[in-house]
Formats: sequence, structure tokens, C-alpha cells
Amino acid sequence: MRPSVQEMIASSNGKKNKKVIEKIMPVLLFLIASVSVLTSVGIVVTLIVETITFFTRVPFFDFIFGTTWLPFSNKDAQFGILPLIVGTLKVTLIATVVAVPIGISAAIYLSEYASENVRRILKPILEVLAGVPTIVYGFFALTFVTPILQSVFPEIKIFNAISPGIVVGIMIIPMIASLSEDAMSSVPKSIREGALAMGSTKFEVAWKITVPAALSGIIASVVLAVSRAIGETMIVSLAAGSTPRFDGDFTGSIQTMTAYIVQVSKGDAGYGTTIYYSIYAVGFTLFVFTMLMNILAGYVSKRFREEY
Amino acid sequence: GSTDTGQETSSGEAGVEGTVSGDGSSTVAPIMEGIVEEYAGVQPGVQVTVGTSGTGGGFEKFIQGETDFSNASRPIKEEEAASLEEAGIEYTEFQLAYDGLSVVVSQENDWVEDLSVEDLKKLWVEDGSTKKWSDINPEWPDEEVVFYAPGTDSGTFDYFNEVILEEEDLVSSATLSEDDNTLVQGIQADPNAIGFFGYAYYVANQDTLKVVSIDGVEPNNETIESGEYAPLSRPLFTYANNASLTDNEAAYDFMTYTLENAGAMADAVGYVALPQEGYDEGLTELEALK
Amino acid sequence: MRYIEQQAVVKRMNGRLIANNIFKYLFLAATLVALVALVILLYRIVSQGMGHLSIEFLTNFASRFPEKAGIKAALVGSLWLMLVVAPTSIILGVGSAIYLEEYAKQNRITTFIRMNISNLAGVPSVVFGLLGLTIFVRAMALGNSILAAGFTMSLLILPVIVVGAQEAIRSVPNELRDASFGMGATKWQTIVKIILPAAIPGILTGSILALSRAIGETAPLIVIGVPVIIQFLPVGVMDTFTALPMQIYDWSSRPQPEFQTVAAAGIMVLMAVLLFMNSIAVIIRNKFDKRY
Amino acid sequence: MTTIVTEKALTEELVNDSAKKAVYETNQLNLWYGANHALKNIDLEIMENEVTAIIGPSGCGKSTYLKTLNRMVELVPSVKTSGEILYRGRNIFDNDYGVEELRTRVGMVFQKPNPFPKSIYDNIAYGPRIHGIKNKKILDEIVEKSLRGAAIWDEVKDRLNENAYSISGGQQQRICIARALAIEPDVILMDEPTSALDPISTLKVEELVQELKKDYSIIIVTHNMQQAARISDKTAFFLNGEVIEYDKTDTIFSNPSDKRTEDYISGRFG
Amino acid sequence: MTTIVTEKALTEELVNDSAKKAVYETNQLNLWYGANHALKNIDLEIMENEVTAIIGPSGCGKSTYLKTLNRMVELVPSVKTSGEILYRGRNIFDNDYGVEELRTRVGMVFQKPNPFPKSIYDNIAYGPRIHGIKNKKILDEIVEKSLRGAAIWDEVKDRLNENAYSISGGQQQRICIARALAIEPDVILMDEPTSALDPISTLKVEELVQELKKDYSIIIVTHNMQQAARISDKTAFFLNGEVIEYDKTDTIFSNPSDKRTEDYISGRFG
Ligand SMILES: Nc1ncnc2c1ncn2[C@@H]1O[C@H](COP(=O)(O)OP(=O)(O)OP(=O)(O)O)[C@@H](O)[C@H]1O
Ligand SMILES: Nc1ncnc2c1ncn2[C@@H]1O[C@H](COP(=O)(O)OP(=O)(O)OP(=O)(O)O)[C@@H](O)[C@H]1O
Ligand SMILES: [Mg+2]
Ligand SMILES: [Mg+2]
Ligand SMILES: O=P([O-])([O-])[O-]
Repeated sequence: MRPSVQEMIASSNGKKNKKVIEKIMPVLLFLIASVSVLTSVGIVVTLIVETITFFTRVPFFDFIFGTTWLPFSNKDAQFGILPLIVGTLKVTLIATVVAVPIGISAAIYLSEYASENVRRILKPILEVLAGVPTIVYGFFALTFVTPILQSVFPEIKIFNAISPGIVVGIMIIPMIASLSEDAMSSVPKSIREGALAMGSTKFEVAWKITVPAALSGIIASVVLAVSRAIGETMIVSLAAGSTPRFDGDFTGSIQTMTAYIVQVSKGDAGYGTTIYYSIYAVGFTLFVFTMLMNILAGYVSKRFREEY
Repeated sequence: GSTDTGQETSSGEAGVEGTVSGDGSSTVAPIMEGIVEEYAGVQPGVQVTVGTSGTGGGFEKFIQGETDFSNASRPIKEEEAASLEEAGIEYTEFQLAYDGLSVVVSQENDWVEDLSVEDLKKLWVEDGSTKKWSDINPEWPDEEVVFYAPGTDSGTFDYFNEVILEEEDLVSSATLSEDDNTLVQGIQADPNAIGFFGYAYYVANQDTLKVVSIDGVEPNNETIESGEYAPLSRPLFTYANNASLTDNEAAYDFMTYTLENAGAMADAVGYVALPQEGYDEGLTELEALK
Repeated sequence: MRYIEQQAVVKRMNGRLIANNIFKYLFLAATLVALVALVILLYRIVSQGMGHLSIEFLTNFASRFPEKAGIKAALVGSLWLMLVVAPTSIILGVGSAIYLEEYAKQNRITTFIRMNISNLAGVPSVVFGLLGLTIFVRAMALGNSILAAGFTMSLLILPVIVVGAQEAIRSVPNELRDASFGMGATKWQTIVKIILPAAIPGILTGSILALSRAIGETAPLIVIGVPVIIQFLPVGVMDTFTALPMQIYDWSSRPQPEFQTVAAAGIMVLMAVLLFMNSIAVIIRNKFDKRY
Repeated sequence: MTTIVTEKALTEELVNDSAKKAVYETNQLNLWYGANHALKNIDLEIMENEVTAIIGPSGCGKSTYLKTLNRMVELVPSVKTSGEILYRGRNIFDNDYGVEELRTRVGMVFQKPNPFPKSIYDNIAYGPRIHGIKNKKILDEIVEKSLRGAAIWDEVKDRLNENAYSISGGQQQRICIARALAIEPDVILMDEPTSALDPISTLKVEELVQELKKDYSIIIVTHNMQQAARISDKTAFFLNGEVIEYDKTDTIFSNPSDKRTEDYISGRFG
Repeated sequence: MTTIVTEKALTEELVNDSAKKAVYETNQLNLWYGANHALKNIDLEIMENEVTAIIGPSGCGKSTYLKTLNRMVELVPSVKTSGEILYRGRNIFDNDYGVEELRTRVGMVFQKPNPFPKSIYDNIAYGPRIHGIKNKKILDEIVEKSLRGAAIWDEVKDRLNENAYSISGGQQQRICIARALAIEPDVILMDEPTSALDPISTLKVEELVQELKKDYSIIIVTHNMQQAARISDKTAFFLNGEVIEYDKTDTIFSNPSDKRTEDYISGRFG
């Protein structure tokens, strides 16, 4: 007869080993989790060191309040970042106008109307849309959307803010749709049933119950998508042009912060020139922007959180 | 094996192995691509990589000692040369080919045939006024000129800037793009458009664009090679790290092959070869470095 | 007294039902807009690139002759890239997620790490490119090797993987943890034997989607300075390489119109890789859906 | 637990009964969840202004039957039904019978309190609002009346603008009842309305049900037999999707005619 | 429901009792979830080879007490305890008492069946494996023995490699019991093990519990008073975190000494 299980357990010698692992793993995992913090530190340090050099050459206030961005000028190069910010905002604005209504509508359709099977098919397809490389979108904007726009509105130039704006919008639709759908689906079924049992139509349930209840999640998804639009690079590099402009015109060539970084990365500026340092200053501005968006997202989702 | 270059190769002693890396001008890239492609057949043991970070970006890496050679669509700048000296890197400049900057308009434009260098400057320099075609020639339409130019951070632009603008600012209404193909598209569609870019892009789009002769000279292989198409033809270069040539057998072998084949390759991809003496000079210089 | 008149209710009912229907189709239409965009996108690429697609296209190196140009170096390079990115980002991502979900106490450091991760998720990829250039390419002297690009991409998609893995781990019912602890299992045993196996479908789906983002990213590669002219295949992670989006970007800026077709064919290959990865994610998700 | 029913009382009740009308008549109702036959040949007649209790062990089909009465069960895609349910004489399965209309007439209270994540006021005003009542004064009146009707006015009258999830579970459940009352339904369906509540809240809800039957017909599902005995007029005992016995509550609990009913009531299973 | 306890039977039981040893002695146990005082001055002595039932209304602390016995309650970070629990004479709160060791001796079965999403075989072999038993033959033996012990061997012996979620809820629960048996514990804690089961599965589990008490000491929390009456030897009645009454099951149900116990048992609340 074999010994009892408890005896075998008592005699099994894995014990010491176990204790050591139990002690080591939390520390190891903590170190792994710290990599993301190191990444942020790395980003900030990388950007700041070069940015500081930049500010020894260009006064800080000229940079953040300047309305002319002329880095390549031979006579007097000017580094006022506002035109790049305005360019970024133009594209972001259009992308938001396109993506928010469509994205949220799609989310409502998926979470409130679509059957399980339809949702199972549509969601992965939307994910494909989110996964299309941005360079592909860039050519799509330049060679398809822009010509269509031009045939309707002849005043639109080959490079403009509208076409890349629309395409960036298309790119972030899945993000809004999918995250908002998650937020709506996590509204308990029982609450929906409560409303249906009172004789509400599906639309009333969606509009008056689900959307308000999921509002914090929906807004957070929008903020996240907007920060993706701000940081989008290849689409604007290809289709928005490279003319930094401080005005309200959407039909002509513009330049965004990201496109400027790519322009210099692919370009001719020598190491150690002010232009070289300027990409770090622009990168840092971009980083600050996305950080602000993130703080906003955190605030918004707290502020609009409905309890249930 | 090489069929299209037609050059006899003095390199290619079998069994050379190693890695060679270069970076730099995207204008030079098509020539380099052809050379690397052929070279891979001749010397399979040598691994060559060439980046396209632009002339400036290439020099940046060259200064850091990260590359064996650096392609350039303009001569090295003083600052860059100074940095190289500081870093203790000795280098040699080799000329590879000529590129003719082509000034083009749409085929729908039926008035412009020829412009002088002064006309170009008048058109392209920012002076606060709106530019109309009739400003150049009263017989031309009273329409606003639409400008297209390569990105201000490219070697191509740099060259135009130096010889036409003479360091004045570019007209601010110009549409700029890093991608020359989009310039082609923009100019094609608009009769009032004018733009400039590398000769190769004109050659590839001859049927939709109209090239403007400068002071009566139209860019073609002869006028560019002879220097008659002045001042808008420019030499393309590669700069080699001397230490690499001495220490790295593969780098030396590849550079030899490059100089032997650059001319034919340039013609094949839409640039203009140097007169043969140009390459021979380079080869002599190279030999001296071994 | 009655406030709700049945007659009024019935009268209004019609309008409400019509509104319901109208909105249903509006919402459906919005969903279809996205799909139509995808279809047009795919159609254009396929119709342009199909003619160039062939076995030779997959087995040839790039060439100055459009008809001979192939994508071998870029395809293999991208696969090598994934070979670095997948293990790096999944180990880091899942490790962080385990720490945050299973070990972290509710304190300021934890909150800071969480905030930091959600913040990183919004940082543009160009900025990661600048980070990679400074840290991996220059400071760590990895040059523009597969390793340098792979680390950069890993950090870029790390937040996505962490968040996905956190969600997957969180959705493992607490009852399973209780059952394991109740048998005298230690925490690490419970994590390895119960939680991770149960969470693996979720973790994998999230990771695959994140990896498919990494395979299509162009901007960081441009900033790092990944070369495109390359006539050999890498054999180790320290080798230089080129990747699909770089090659496509390069082709599309060539003067000869034939190269536009080559670029489209390249995009088709990239999209095929992506669709392949996404469908694996979908299969995993559907297979393991609702098991407890 | 035996209650002695005198001749006289019995007669009185029968007289009462004959005066009452049926709100629901269920005829040969069958229901399947996919292949699972969850309700089998149900025949039941439910009377106006009474409390009808439905009891039975877990999984016997109580909730399913209740949800069929307002067609909420159709939210499960795999559901199939046969037979008919007449509500006030009209078959609710008729093609031209709008579910929204039916549900406006038939209120429902669920097992777990499920207020909307809105203020208490907005919870109650939700129903009237979707039916087009916009007038603030009328809404105020309805809210007050419904909250009073659900015996919770005094507890919440000073915090009508607070989120409904900020109050206790028992209060939430009464808010849900008030919400159902606000559209002045004809019938109220309750699915184990007290099972998530503490003893004191349970008592309050039970008292409320007794109160409400003056104006409404109430059908209540419960696990708790004592509760059924305490508050209902009629009781139906379900087992495996069938109605085993349906009778006056007193009869069911004192003198069940089926052995299985007796076993269940005496706690032999369930 | 009255059971008449004869003098003789009583004496016999008392004699039995004195021969039995206590597995758990709880002395002045207090427990707080943050500021919520969930267990108050609990004193309880639990005997070997008996079934001890814990009853009481929802939220009274039954589960909390059970989870304290194997220190599972400490998984809630805010928990604080005072007092002592002696398991086989040793205080489980002692610093050098490893929780893993305690839990190896004390098995637990939960309210909802919670098999691991693995094969039936791997579910049962999980415990032995984590404690270092790797030998395939021994594992096979343990699996068979445990499944037989949980009265489910015949039903699953041909499908040991199937996922444990492919069988019915009642079978799942017995798998969970078998899983607990696999490490041959000394005590088995059960938290409402039948509340999610149908009547027939409930019956099977109840029979099993009766069977198991030969070899194990069992502590079972239940909502169902009939169940407590049917299967337990002793019953403790909890209310608001206190032990109101603890006695032989027969005594509790026939002749409770506290009014509140009586009220609860007769269904006046809960
Ligand atoms: N949504 C559903 N899909 C499939 N089957 C279901 C669904 N809801 C219930 N069932 C099945 O229908 C039968 C009756 O379930 P129902 O919920 O009506 O029981 P119940 O008497 O209300 O039980 P409980 O007391 O546990 O609430 C059960 O066998 C159940 O498994
Ligand atoms: N994880 C927890 N955190 C905080 N408080 C808790 C937690 N679990 C239980 N409580 C509280 O402790 C008290 C006792 O809860 P416990 O779960 O022990 O009750 P119970 O008797 O098992 O009830 P039920 O019959 O509903 O299972 C309750 O007031 C409950 O709200
Ligand atoms: Mg039910
Ligand atoms: Mg409990
Ligand atoms: O790439 P460039 O030739 O424009 O420097």
C-alpha cells in the first residue's frame, strides 16, 4: 500500500524551492513593470536634453508663441511652433468630426441592435481597419480621397487638411467604435431589461439609458482616439503637404508636428544644426500634447462616471 | 551576372567577404540600388546595405562612424567637414553622375517654352507680391502662378536654393512635398502650375509634363553631361571613409565596383553619366588609398 | 387621478416606433461606412497590385527594374522583426500585467505605473522613433539592427499588450483563484497553473493585434534610419535589415509609374500578413470564448 | 401551519371570485430555449386585483413564465413558443400586438434591483417621459405619487437628485417598484423581488405588495414559501416546466392535492 | 417537524461526543472588513468526524467564518482579525504557521462549482501535483480514488480527458469535492455547496456529505434549513456576526433556546 497523500506531500522536497520563487517573482515582475516607467523616463530625457540645446538657440517664448515656422530659411530661420500646432489641430478637428458620430453610431449598432453573430463578424473586420498600416492610408488619402474631393470642390489643392483629416478619421473609427462598444456592453443587461420592460423602444434604451450610463467610457475612447489623431504621422506626411501655415484655411497645404519630424528625419539637415534639435523640441511638444489629452481622459472618465 | 551595365569589372576577385554600409541622399538611391543589385551577383559574400536618410541624415551617420560611405546630392558642407575632422574621420569624395533639375509645367500650359535664370528667380523668390504669369511676359495670362517644390529639407531644394534663389526665401505660397511623385501629379493637373524636381522624374513622366528650357537649353543627356544645361545640372557624389577602404576589403571592392559601373547605371535609371575621365580619376584616387 | 392616458400612449407609440426604425438604419449605415471604406481601400490595392503579384515577387530581392522587383528582403526582415518584438513585448507586457493585477498593492507607485502605461499608449510613434534612435541605435550602439528596431517597436506596443493582458487576467473568475489557494497552492503556482492558462486566449488576441500594429508601423523605422537597399537576408538579430513598410514607402516614391504597381503589390503582401495575424486572433477568440 | 377554512369563508371567496375578471389567460403554452423544453402545456388564469404567487424549485420555469407574460423572454434569440396568452382577451403573440404597448400596460420588477444609473427623480420620471409627458409640474406629481405608492417617499424625498445607486439595496428595489408604478400599469410582474434584500427591507416590500393589490394585479415569483403563504391569494406550483398545482394559497399550503407539491412545501427538496 | 429525543439516545450521543476530539477551537474571534465588524467574539468548538452546519440570514458572516478557518479570508486586503483559532491545538494565526500547509490539511468546496478550465483528470490531479507528486501511476490512483469518494467515478470515468465544464453543474460540484478529496484533507469546508444545484444533484451531494463524515470532519454553510436538519450533527446559528446558538442539530430545530433562532427557523425572516 502506498503512503497517504498527506505523507507524500510532507516528504516532497519542493518546499524550499517554492519559497524562493515566491520571494523572487514579485520583485522580478515589479522590475518588468518598471520598464514602462523607464520608457517614459527615456522619452522625456531623450527629448529634454536635445530640447534644452534647442532653447539655447531659439528663445522659449519665440518657440511657443511664434506664428512663423521657417526653419530652412537662409536669411532668418524662424521657429514659432504655432503653425505646426494649427496644422495638427486642423487635421485632428476633421478627423474628430468624421470619426465621433460614425464611431459612436457603429458602437450603438453593435452593442444594441446587432445579433451576436453579426457582432462576431463585424468587430474583427473593424479591427482590420484599425490595423491597416498608416502608410497605406496615406496613399489612399492622396490618390483616392483628394481627387474625389477636388472633383466636387475645385478649390481644394492637392495637399490639404481635409483629405488626410477624413482618412485619419476613418482610421480612428474602429478605436472609438470598439472601445465605446466595450463600455456600452459593460452596462449590465439588467438595467437594459428594466428599460425594455417599461415599454421603451430599443432606440430609447440606447439613447436614454445605455449611452448616458457608458458616457465616461465613450468619452474616454474619443479622447484616446483624438490623441491618436494628433500623433498620426504617415497619413499627414503623404497627403497634407509640408507648408506650415498659421491661418484657418483647410483647402491648402499644411504641415503638422509629426510630418515635420518625418520631413527632417528623411531630409538633409545636418547633425547638430538647429533644425536637428528642433525635431526634439517639436517631439516634446507633441509628447506634452498627448500627455494633456491623457490627463483630460482620466479627468473626464472620473467626472462622467455613472455608478451602477 | 551583369548584363545591363556592360562594364568590364576589374574588381570581383572571388571570395571577398564582409559587410559594407552606406546611407545618404535619396536622389542617389536609384543608382545605388542598381549597383548593389548587380554587385550582389558578382560578390555574394559581401553584404551591402544602403539607407536613404537624405544627404544630411547620411552625413550625420557618417560623422558618427556608423557608415562606410555616404551618398550626397550636393557637396559636403563646411560644418560637416569640420565635424568629420573633429571625429578623426578622413574621407574621399567621388563623383558618380549628374542630375539635371528639370523645371516643368503642365502640358495644358501652352505659353511657357523657355525661362531665363532671372525669370526663375523673379518667380520663385518671396517678395511679398502675388506672382502672375503676366509679370514675366505681358502676353501671358493674367493668372496666378501655382508653385510646386521638393521639400525644403532635400538636397534637390538645397541646390535650387543655392543657384537660383541665391539664399533668398522661397515663395511662401509654394506647395512642398517630400515625395516628388505628388509634385508630378499636382503640376500635371493645373495649367498655371510650375515646379521643379530631379531629371529622372521628368523622364519618367514625359508624356504628361512639359519641360521648360532654361536660357534656351533643354535638359537632356548631352546638355547635362556637357554642362551646357547650366546652372541647373548638379553632380551627385559619394563620400567614402578612408579607413574603411584600407581596413575593409569588401568596402574597397564595392567602391571599385561602384566607380566602374556608376556611369552605365546612372543612364539606366534616368541620370546622366560623367565623361569616362571622371570615373577614371576616381579609380586612381581609390587605388592610392588601398 | 390618472396621469398616463392610454390613448395618448398608443397615439405616440407610432412615432416612437418610426424613430426607432430610422435610427436603427442610421446606426447600421454608420457601421457600413467603415466597412465600405475598407472595401474601397482593398479593392484599389488589389486592382493595382494584383498584376505584379507572383511567386517571383516573393522570392526576388528589390531591383531597379520594376518587373524584377521583389519583396523577399522586406518580408523576411519584417518576420525577423516580429521574432524580436513578439517575445520581448509579450514577456514585458504580460509580466507587467501580472504584477499589476496579482501583486501590486494599491499605493502610489502602482497608480503611477498605471497612469504611466495609459499615457504611453497615447504617445505618437514618431516619438518612440526618436527614443529608439537615441537609446538603442546610438547609446546602446545597436546601430540600425533588427534588435534596435525590435526593441523600439516592442516599447511602442507595450502599453497595448499590458492593457489587453490586464483585462484577460482580470476576467479570470476569482473563484478559480480561490479554488487553487484553497488547495494550498502558492501564489506563483496559482498564476502559472491556473490564471495564465485561463487568460491565454485573451492575452494572445491582444498581443496579436498589437503585433499587427508593429508590423505596419513606418514612422519609427524612418526615424531610426532603416535602410531599403539591401540584397541579402539577415541571419541574426544584430544584422541590418529592411521591413515591408519601408520598402513600400521607397517604391512609391520612385519616378517610374511601374513602381507604383510594385508598391501596391507590396501593400497586398503586407495586408495579407496582417489579415493572417488578425484571423488567428479571431480564431483564438472564438475558440476559447466563454469557457467558464 | 394548518388553516381551517370554514364553509362560510369559502363561500364568500367564491362569490368574490366570480365578480373578478381574468387579466391573463394562458392556454397550452409551450416554450423552448433551443432544444430545452422549458414550459410545457401551461394553462393558467390570472385574476384581477389579486396576488398570484409562483413557486417551485430552481430551474422549473418560474422566471421564464413570468417573462413570457410581457414577452421579455423573446430577448433570448433561441426562444420559441406555441399556444396562446390572452391579456385582457387579446393574444399577446398576435403579429400586430406591439411589445412596447404590452409592456406599457404590464410593469415588471426584477430579482436584483436594477435602477437606471441616473438620479432617483429621473428613474421615476423615465417612463412618463418616454410616453411624452414633459410638463415639469405633472412629472413632479407623478414622481411623488409613485414614490409614496412604493412606500419610499419619506426616505428619499430630500435626495431626489442623488444617483439611485447611492441608496441601499432595499430602497433601490422600492425605487424600481415606484418606477413601474409611474406609468400606472395594469399588472405588475415581480421576479423574486426580495431575494437580494435583508429581512427588514423584505418585510417592507411584502407589506407594499399587499397594499398594491388594491389597484393592480400582481404576479410574484418567489423561492420563499413562507413569503408566498404570507402575501398571495393564489399559488401556482411549477416543477420541470409544468404547472403541478394551482389553487388558493391556503389550499396549496394546507391541503395540497399532489404529492410533489407536499414534498416541496415540506422541504423535501429544493 | 418535532423529533422526540429519548433519554437513551441522548446519553449515547453524549458518550460518543466525549470520545471525539475537537479539530477546531475558536476563541473570541473578531474580524473586520475595514470598519465593518463582520464577526464578533465567536467561540465555537468543532468536532472530528461530524457534520457541523452553519445557518443564518444573508450577510450574517457565515462565509466569512468559514473562510477564516483556512485563512482564505485574508485574500481581502482590508481584513483584520483578533482572537485565536486552534486547528488541532495550534493557533492558525501564528506567524510561523504557513497558510499553504493549513490549506493542504483543510479542503474547501465553494458555493458555485468552480472547476479549473482543464480536463477532469487535471482538475483532480492539480492538488497532488502542486504538492510535488509527479508519478503518473500514483496520480491515476489518486484520481480514481477521489472520484469514487465523491460518488462520480462511474459518471465520468470514460471522459476523464474532457473539459470539466462539459459536464452538468451538479457533476461539476462533485468534481470540486473530488478535487478537495484528492489531497486527503483532514477537514472539508463547504460554503452552500448545493445552492446552485438542481434537486437531484442536491440530493446526491447531501448523501455524499453523510458518507464523507466517516473519514473527514465537515463544516457546511447552508441557506436551506431543511438541509441543515437533514445532514448535520451540530448546527450553529449566526446573526449579525454573532453566534446566537450552537447545539445539536436536533435541539436547534426542535427546541431552540433563543427566540431569534426560533423566528429564523420558522421562516419569520431571511
Ligand atoms: N436564457 C436562457 N437560455 C437558455 N436556457 C435558459 C435561459 N434561461 C433559462 N433557461 C432554462 O430554462 C429553464 C427554466 O429556467 P428559469 O430561469 O425560468 O427557472 P426559475 O424557475 O426561474 O429558476 P430560479 O429559481 O433559479 O430563478 C432552466 O432549465 C434554464 O436552464
Ligand atoms: N470582501 C468583502 N469586503 C468587505 N466586506 C465584506 C466582504 N465580504 C463580506 N463582507 C461583509 O461581511 C459581512 C458578512 O458577509 P458574509 O459573506 O460572511 O455573509 P454570509 O452570511 O455568507 O451571507 P450570504 O448568505 O449572503 O452568503 C457582510 O456585511 C458583508 O457585506
Ligand atoms: Mg428565476
Ligand atoms: Mg456566504
Ligand atoms: O535625399 P536628398 O538627395 O534630397 O538629400
